[in-house]
Formats: sequence, structure tokens, C-alpha cells
Amino acid sequence: MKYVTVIDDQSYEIEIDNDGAILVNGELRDVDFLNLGGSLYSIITENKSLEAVIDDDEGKIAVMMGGQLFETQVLDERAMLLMQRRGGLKITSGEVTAPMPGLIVMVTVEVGQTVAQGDTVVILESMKMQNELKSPVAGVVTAIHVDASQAVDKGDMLVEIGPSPEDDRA
Amino acid sequence: MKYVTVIDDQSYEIEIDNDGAILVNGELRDVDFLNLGGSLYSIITENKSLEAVIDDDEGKIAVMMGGQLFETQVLDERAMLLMQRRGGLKITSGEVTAPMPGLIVMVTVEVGQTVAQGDTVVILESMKMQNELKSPVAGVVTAIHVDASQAVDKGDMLVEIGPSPEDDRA
Amino acid sequence: MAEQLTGINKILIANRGEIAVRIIRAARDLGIPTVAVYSDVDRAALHVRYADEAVHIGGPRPAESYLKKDTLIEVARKTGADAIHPGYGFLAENADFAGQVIDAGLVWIGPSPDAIATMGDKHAARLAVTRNKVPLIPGIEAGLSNDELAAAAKSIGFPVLIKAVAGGGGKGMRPVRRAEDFETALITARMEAESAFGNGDVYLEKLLQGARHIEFQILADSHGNTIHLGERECSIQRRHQKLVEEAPSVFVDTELRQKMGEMAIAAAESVGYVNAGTIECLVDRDKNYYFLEMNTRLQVEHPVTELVTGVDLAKEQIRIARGRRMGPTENVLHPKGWAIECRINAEDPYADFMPSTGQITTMILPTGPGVRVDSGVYRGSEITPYYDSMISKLITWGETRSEAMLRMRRALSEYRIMGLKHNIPFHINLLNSISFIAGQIDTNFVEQRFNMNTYEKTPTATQLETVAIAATLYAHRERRLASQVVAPAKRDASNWKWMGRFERMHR
Amino acid sequence: MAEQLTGINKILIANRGEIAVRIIRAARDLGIPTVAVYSDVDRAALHVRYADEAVHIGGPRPAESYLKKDTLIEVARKTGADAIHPGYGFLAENADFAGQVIDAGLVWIGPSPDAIATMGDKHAARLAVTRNKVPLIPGIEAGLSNDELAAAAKSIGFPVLIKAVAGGGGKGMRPVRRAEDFETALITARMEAESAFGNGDVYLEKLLQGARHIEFQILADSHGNTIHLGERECSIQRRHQKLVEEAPSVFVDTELRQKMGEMAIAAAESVGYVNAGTIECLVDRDKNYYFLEMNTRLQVEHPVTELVTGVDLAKEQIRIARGRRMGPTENVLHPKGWAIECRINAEDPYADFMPSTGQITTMILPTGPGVRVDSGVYRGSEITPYYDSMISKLITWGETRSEAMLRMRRALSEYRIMGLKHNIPFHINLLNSISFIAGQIDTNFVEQRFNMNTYEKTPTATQLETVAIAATLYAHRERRLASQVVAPAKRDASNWKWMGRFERMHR
Repeated sequence: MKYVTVIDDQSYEIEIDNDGAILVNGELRDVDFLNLGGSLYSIITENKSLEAVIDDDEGKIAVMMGGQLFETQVLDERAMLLMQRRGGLKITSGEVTAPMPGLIVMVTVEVGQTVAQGDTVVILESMKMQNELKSPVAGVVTAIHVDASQAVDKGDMLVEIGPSPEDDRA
Repeated sequence: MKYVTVIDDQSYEIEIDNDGAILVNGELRDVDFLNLGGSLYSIITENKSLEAVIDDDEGKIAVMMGGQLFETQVLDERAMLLMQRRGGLKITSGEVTAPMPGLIVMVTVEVGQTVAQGDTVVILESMKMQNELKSPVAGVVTAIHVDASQAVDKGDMLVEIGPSPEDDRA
Repeated sequence: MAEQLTGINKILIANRGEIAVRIIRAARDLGIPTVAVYSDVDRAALHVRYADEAVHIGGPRPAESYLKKDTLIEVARKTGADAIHPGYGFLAENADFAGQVIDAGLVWIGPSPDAIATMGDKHAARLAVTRNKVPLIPGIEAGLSNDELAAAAKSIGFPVLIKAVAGGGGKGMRPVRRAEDFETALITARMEAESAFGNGDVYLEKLLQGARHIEFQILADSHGNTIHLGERECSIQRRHQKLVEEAPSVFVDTELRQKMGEMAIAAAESVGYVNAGTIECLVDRDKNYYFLEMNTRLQVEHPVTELVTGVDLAKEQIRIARGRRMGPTENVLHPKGWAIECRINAEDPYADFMPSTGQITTMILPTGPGVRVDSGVYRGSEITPYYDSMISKLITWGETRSEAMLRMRRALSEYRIMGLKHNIPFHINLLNSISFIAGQIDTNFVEQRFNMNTYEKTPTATQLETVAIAATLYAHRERRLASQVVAPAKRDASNWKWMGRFERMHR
Repeated sequence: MAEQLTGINKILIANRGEIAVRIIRAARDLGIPTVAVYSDVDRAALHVRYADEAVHIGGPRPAESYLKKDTLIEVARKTGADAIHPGYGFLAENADFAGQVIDAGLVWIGPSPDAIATMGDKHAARLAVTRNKVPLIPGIEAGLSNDELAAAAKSIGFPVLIKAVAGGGGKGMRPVRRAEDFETALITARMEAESAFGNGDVYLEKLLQGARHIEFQILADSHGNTIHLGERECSIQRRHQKLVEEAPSVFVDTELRQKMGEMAIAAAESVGYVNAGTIECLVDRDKNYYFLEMNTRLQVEHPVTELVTGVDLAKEQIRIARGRRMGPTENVLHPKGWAIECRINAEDPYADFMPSTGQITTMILPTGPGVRVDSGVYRGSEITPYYDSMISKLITWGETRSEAMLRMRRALSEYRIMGLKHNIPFHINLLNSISFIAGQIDTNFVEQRFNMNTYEKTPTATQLETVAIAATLYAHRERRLASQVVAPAKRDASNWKWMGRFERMHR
């Protein structure tokens, strides 16, 4: 299998043969990759002993190694084709969901309001803290699904932000 | 369900109703019995918080609590009937099995030899130690299944000890 | 004077989590049995497992269980407990509860209700300590309306700090840097204070720039002895929540320790304080120090003081409550070695420290020389939204600060928690930060000058390639498991020869 | 004299298990990277995970991997390691290997091959230390035939002790109390020695009755300094395997410590010893002491000395091997507080301490103040028959012996290991034993005066009833799971209301 794996602006062509051999940009690599239970992996490569916690994070593969988090995308041949057709990798969702169960203290935006990336849209109380939930994108609020004092579960959709009218070149 | 549970020379009549109520010798007991994963249990009874590791040990229930090991037998009605017919509880096997994988260093008995309880019958090397395996009963060696230098796995039958001729009242 | 000894034969712990476990351990080391209380979601919690007795007291919300004063006293009576230890949080600084405990004829393991009440009311506290010449931060008093506060903020001059009168632990506290942010900050601070303490009243203080949060541990017994056990450096904070604490502080020399220690003793004596307590101060770049507040309880970060003084503070609390003389008798001017604590919280440092809930599916603790873990959880424990997000406290000791830091780095790299997000990556990056290593920190360091995405240790090309390989093998494996395209017989000859074997082991 | 500094830039650890992890930690605390080696069954071992580099060296049997001298040196070369730490066991006391390492231009983190060779040959050791007036136990020399040994045993008078010339850690050692048992004991001792050390030669010693095993920790650097760090009490043994160690010993006062410490220094100096080492002695009831042997390596029980002296012995070993002056400079006549170590072994105390193998399915570590765990395993680790049965070492510190003991009791009661049999119940019962609490112990205590079935704490009627209830509920549940006779809907109203919930959580 051939993959293209992207970290930040770097990309790697990685091939995994049926016999388990691993080639990076055409060069053979000696890799011993071992699951230690759950998301924990031990990697020994060129004698270096490393550990990583690897999780699938909504299509991205998140690798935590040495206290650093790397978000990667691993694309197989079909995905690469698909992506080339779409013209890019970037997909950022304008959905604000509840990261944990809690109580909505306040919705600080209204439908139709323009928000910048990082603007607070909802205040959620959980674990004795007031948590300010922020917009992941710049845009316009298209829908609000909750009210103040409402209890929400993890993953519940709270607010949706769509592209700004002037940003409508997509 | 009614049970008779025996620890050493004590016995308890314990009834567990379908609604979960527990009666010991006819008296109601307040018991919160919770599995914590594996063989570990948390017990809260009359406010006392206790922990036990409970395992099934060849028909006996072994309860480890507060650093003490209790071997118990829990008999339901059928088992009680069966036992009364047989006339007693005691069953001690004359089989010596390998408690762990290892190498037989020496078999110190011969078939037909009379052994006392606690006599060494086999020396097994494992974990860098010479372990002396002892006869669990007094009797006569009826079979030897291994030779010196032979590798054995956990649970392999090594030596069998049968009742002595003069002990043939059973 | 003959010692007035109070018999303590059994202690009820009106708390949960790591601090309940900490107190159970102290009681055990003194041979005193303990009673734990628990809410619906805490039946399998470590404090319930480790206590001698455990009593269920209600629902998961604090108001339904850990805050039910009458129930707690009733449980003490029913179980024959003759003393109550409140831990920190919940009812620890509730003067009414302390009073009720004492009125019920039980021993309160903490200071007197009067001392709690005075120090718990920021206004009264400022009045009290001023009498003993303890320096205060410029600010205005409580009880004002929103409009009055807005006006006062302008007259003090931004930045200002909104603080809850009944506050503690950073709750109901908001720094405001611009006039236009004042109203929103005020509303959320009041709401948070109302929800946490049932009191939404706030006051204002001048926000000192570049100041450090340094606090002194106090011990006082009922025989008139009050001493300090040196300082703790707690400047590594985020939203006024401490994240890392050290003892001693790189900023405090013996002379400053002596001066501030005497001030701390004077502050405690101003309310006739007995038991363990903490005087929190801000110290500016010129070593001017200002009294912030007194915490009338055991602090979360007490272990760093224990490791550099050899004093077991939880045991001393019980000893003092029994009416005995406390063990240590002298101010600690020369702490032994260095200790650092990292609070391990269920918070995602990559998502604005958002709390995370879930079940702990893997927990491998760091062990070995110089490492202490204070924890109330184990593999299988659930981190719920009902309580705070602290999973455990990781504390290391070294002969020098650098040894303590090296051991902390090592311990952090060994610690494995899975099943939820946590802030160990934050601590690893902090411990790699040049400013932290150099001790150049203040209370704004984390929020203003630290960033999870600008590592002091830039990943090398080799590291990045390894990450890419790991991600690819992971994805390949997931997809293969999903589609079963590769014959399993092929595996044995591959580089993955160990995987099958080990996974069988771990099934 | 200018210090001769040896650069150490990377350390290969020729060992496995907890001691390999211990050395990795010491190296990490010094900022030195490490190389682990591993056999087939150790791919997922903690030392492999925690080292910076790891190299596979062969099959599970020690002779196929951890004892392969040439391979180890080759791996050091290949990885650029310029020093080798042998840990304890395996090649730690192999003078040939030490020589090979040095000849290969690598730093040997341990004493000189000559010192190892002399102290490793019991005959040569006795000759060497006698020159420095170190007292010896009456006995006869090695090299005799079985018949000669039998005759010699009679002339010394029973009880006698058969000891392997190449021995250590109780292997190849057998006490013999009656002439008729001598032959069998001799044969098994020779076999064990042959198998463990490749040398079946043995000698005899008079077996002292009621004696204690007390040993002194020595540190010596290449600048001519030799000091002792006080004693360890190691009388709690079974089949000459230590199970519990303490520092200091209740039996040793400052005067005896001073005398024995000087003797220990003299013994070390008799072979020009450099690095960490231990002088093992027997001490009789009249405080006469006799040199037993010198262990020319770090001991399993070194942490108790670390906790009462503050010295990190593993770090000092590296420092000394680098040619530096060691950190501590004075003999330790006044240890600080008290430390106890319990060796947690995969051995069944209810079945004659038979070793147990298997996978660790649950591991909950004791934590909190005064508790240290040195471990090489984690949940999921496999205890195999290839290596020794030690799972971990549990060490507690207290200001006094009784505080250290109370903390050990607490820590033992918190420690949960499942999946195989282990000796924690032995330690719990030992810590409840009046004789142990009073410090009235000798090397025969465990074998002759301690019994797992006669508890000092007799179970109460209530405890027995609780055991009966627990066993019955367990059996009821197992049978119900097997036969599914009870409708699951009935569960919710029962006393087991939490079970379903928690078990879902723990699935």
C-alpha cells in the first residue's frame, strides 16, 4: 500500500509492502511498531526507542510523542485522487459542539451575527468552571441549538457558523 | 438460593433472595458487593469498607482479605445432598503437577515408594531457582510421568500418589 | 500548663478524591480509623476503598452530597466518628459548618469558625491583618453595584482584578485589561461566585504587573506557638488556577524568607489562628510583597513543603486538633533540597485547557527515587463533570532545583494516562521552557508568554519522519483491520513480528 | 592532583527488570542517554520503553542474551555507548566481562576486574580481608571432594552451611542441621551453583545460631576516598533470599556502627576497591560480627540506604566511574529516619513460596507520602520463568521505625497485583508479627518461627462472616452467569445496584 502522509507543510510518501517492509520516499526503514494496549505504541527504529499515543481524531491521525502533539493526515491512493479533485486538504468545520457534559450559562451570539475566529460564542459550566467556547472559524452564525440553563451532553451541537457572504468564493 | 458456606470448621447458612436480599443464618444483612475488575471486589457491609480478591480454586472459593487467605466451600442444595451421601467434604488429590514451566532436575521418588505428606518428590528448576515439589498427601507413588532434564509446562502431571495399602478403608 | 488532650478515635472525611485519600493515609499512619462518605458516582472511588468505613450520602452534585452539612454530622454520629476533616474545597472554609461540627461535640480538624469567617470575608481579612501591619494591595471594598464598580475600576486604572468576596482557587476572579471588557467579565465573575460560593459579591484590586504568587505555610497549635515552614512559589497559573508549585522559590533568599515569614505569622496571629494555613502574597519585581488572602485549610500544593521540611502536614493537623503541641518548633529558613509539583488535570492543553471527562483506560504511574504521586484515581476510574478536573498530583524532590526538574521531566515522560485528555503535554513543554528553567516566571507567564505550539525543542527531521511513519502504520493497521485484506500468515516474517504476540498477551 | 575525567556520553545497561529501569532513571537525572538490550520476551519491558535506545540481543534464556559478553560489547560499539552498567545479577560480578569491557576501551561502571575476581572467589576474599584484620566465620576452604566435605562437616560440627565458591544471592547455599541430610544438600547445592555460576565448587562454614545478617554500604572513589553509608538489616530471609531489608538496624547503635563501618572500609580497602559495594556480615547475639562476603555491585536493597542518607547510589556509581570525586564525603553514623523495603515477588506464600508465572492483569500501586516503588513491570507485563521472580520493590520511609512500618502496612494494603500469585500476604502478616515489630529477628526467623497460617491478628467472627458472605455472593454470581436463571431486570432493586453500573464502566 502506498500512502502520502502530511504533517504541517511536510509530506512523506510511505509505502508498506505486504511483507511488512516500510519505505519512506523510496528508502527502506527498519521499524518495529508495537501496540502496548489502548492507544499506546512502542516504536523502535534505527535502535531509537520511542513511545506514541495515537488516536483517530475525525479523520486526522493525532500522534502525541515526547510531549508534542502532531496532527497528521494519512491519504491512500483513493483519498489522494479525491483530494486533488477537491483542490485542497483544508476542511475546518464551523460547528461548535459541547466538549463535555454541562450546563449552558449563556449564548453570547445571535443568528446572523458575524464572528471572528476565537470569539466566544457559548459559556458552558462544567467541573465547577465557566468554560468559554470559541468559534473555530470566522463567519456568520447560522444556527443556535441551545438556550441558557439547558443541560447538554458531550458532542451536542450548540452553534453553527457558516461562511461570511463576502467570503463566498468557495 | 440457599447455600451452606464452610470456612475451616465454621459453617454458615446463607440465603440470597431473587431481590438480592442476603440472610445469614436467617438474619438480614446489608451488603454492597461490587466487582472492581478481574478478581477484585469491594464490599461495604454495616458501613465497613473491605476489599477481597476472590478466585475459584478447583472448586474451592479462595478469598484473600486483609492479607489473609481463606479457603471456603460454597455448597448449594444439590451439592449438600451429594456431600451428605459421600459422607464428608475432604478431597485431597495425590497429583503433583508443575506449578510453572521449567526443567525437571531430579525425580527423587520411585514407583511403589511410600511417601509422607510434605516429602520432596521432584526438583524443578525455574526462575533461576531449584524448587522442591512436595507430596500433598501421604501414600504410595503410583506413577511418574517425567524424567530428569525434561522441560515441562505449567499444569503438566509429574507424579501421582495413591493411598497406602494399610490406608485402604476408604 | 497541662496539655488539654482531645481524644480522636475515628475521623470522618468530608471530602473525596486525592485529598480524602491523603487524609486517610495520614490517619492510618497515626493508627486512627476513618470514615469516607460518597455520592452515587463515587462508590468505587479510591477514598471509599481505602477508608475503614464508607457511607453513601446522596447524589452526584455536591449540593446533594458533599455539601450536606447535617447529613455529614449525622453520619459522624452514626459511625462513632468523633472528628471531621474537611480537606480542601467543599466545606473546608465554611465557618457555619465548622461551628455546627463543634456544636455537635465533634472535633473540627481546622481553625476556629471565627478565623475561617474573618479570613473568608476579604474585607474583614484586610482589616484584621492591617492591625498587625501586614501590607495590602491597593484596591476598593466589596458591596458595590455594577455601575459603581465600573467607575471604581476606571479610577484605580486598568489593569484591574475582579475578585469574589467569598472567593478561593481562582473562582469568581477575572483580570480586566480594557474598560470595554469590564462588564462581561463582571457578569461572569459574579455568576461563577454565585454558583461556587452562593455569594456573588465582588471587589476590585489593582492588577500588579509581572508579580509572583508566593505563599507561606503556617502551622499554629493551641499552646500559642505559630511558625512558618517557608514559602511556595505558585506563579505558574492559568485563569488563577495554579498548575505548578515549587518549594522553595528561586526568588526568595533567606533574608526575604525571614521577613515574609514573620509577616505571615503576624497575619495568622491577627485572627488567633490555630492549625495549618497559608498566607498568599503577591511579590513584585522589587521584592515588595502584599497580602492577598489566607487559606484556612490544607492547600492542594502542601506536598512540596512536606518534601523540603520533612513535616507531614496532614498528620500535624490532626495532632494540633487533638490539642497537642505540634511536632516542628522552628521557622524553616533553610529548606532541604527542592520540590516541584505538577497538577495533572483532565484538561486539554491543545484546546484552551478545556476540561475532559471519561474513563481512565490506561494508567502507568511514574515511580522510582524522588517521585511522589498523590492520587485519588486508578485504572477504570471515571472523571465526571461533577467535580474538579484534577486527576492527581505529581511531585518530585531533588537535592537541587535542577535535580528536581530533571526528575519531574523524567516522571512526566513515564506517566501514561489514557481515556481522556490531560495536561501532561503542557507540563512537559513547560519543563522544557528556558524561562521556567531559569525561574523567570510571574503569574502571567502561562497566559501571556507560553504557547503549546512553539516548542523550545523543535522537532528534528528524523522525529517528524518517525511521526509520519507511526501515523501511517496506525492508519494502515486500522484500515486493514477494517477490511481484512492482508493474509495473517504474512505477518510473522514482517517487521511487526512482535505485534501479534504482544497483542495476544494484552487481550 | 588534577581530576582525571572520563567522558561518559551514553550508557549501555547490560541488564533488565527493575534495576535496568533504576539505572536508566539515574542516567536521565544526570542527562546521559541510555541503551537498553532485550531478549525475545522483553520487547515490551519497561526498561526497553524507558531507554533512549533499545537493541534486541537474542533468545529468552540468559545465556542467549543477557549473558552474551561479546554481543553486549558489540552493541555498545554500534550504538556509540562508551560505558556499560551491569546492574546486579547476570554479568555484574563477572571479572572477565569487566576486563573485556575495559579492554574494548569502554568505561566499566563498577569496581576493577581484580577486585571483582578476588571478592568473587570466597577463598581469595577471606585471605584478602584477613590481611586488614577483618574477622571471619570459622570454616573450611574450597576444592574438597564430597567425602572430604562430609568429614569436614563432622569435624566443624553441625549445623553447617554449604556455600558455593562462586555464590551470591543464596544460590548454591544450603544449611545442613543433621549428618544424614548432608549428601543430598551437597548435591543440590553443587547443581545449583553449577547451573547459576558455571562452577560447582563449594566450601563449608559453621552455621551461627540466632545471628543477624547486617551489611554495610561502601562507596569509594578513584581519589582514594572510601566511606561507609551505614548498615542495612537483612535478616528477614528465606532460603538465603532476602525478603525485607531495613536501614538502620534496631540492633546497631552508634558505637557498633562506627566499629563495623571501619571494618567494612578496611575490607573494601584490602582489594583497593573503587565504586559502590557491600560488606555482608553475620552478627551474633553478643554483637560479635563476622565478614561473610563482599558484593561488588549495587545491591537490590540499596534504596533503603538512599532514603536514610539522601545519597543517590546509582548516580554516585556513574560519577565515580567518570573519575570524579563522590558526592558524600563522610561516614554516615546518624542515618536520617528509617526505611524499610519489601521485595514483592511472584511467589505463593501459601504454597511454600513456589514461583508463579503469568501476565499481570491488574496493578494498582500504593502512592502518597513516604512511599517509593522501584518496578520494572506494568499492567500487561508477563512474568516468565526465564528470570527471577521479583515484580517490584516497595520501600517506605518514616521519621521513626514505627512510622516507616505503619506506612509499609498501609502501602501493602493498597498494593493490588493480580494475574499471578505474589508474596504481599506474606509481608502483611510479617508486618503484623510481634517479633518483627519488636525487631527480634534473625536469619532463621522466617523459616523457623514464622507461619502464614498462625496470624498474630486472629480474624474476628464478623470478619469470618464477611468472608463467608463474599464467597457465597461470588459463587452465586458465577453460577448465575453460567446458568442465567435470574431475570436481569430484578437486579436494579437489589443490594447489588452498583454492580451492573460499575461493570459497564469497567468493561
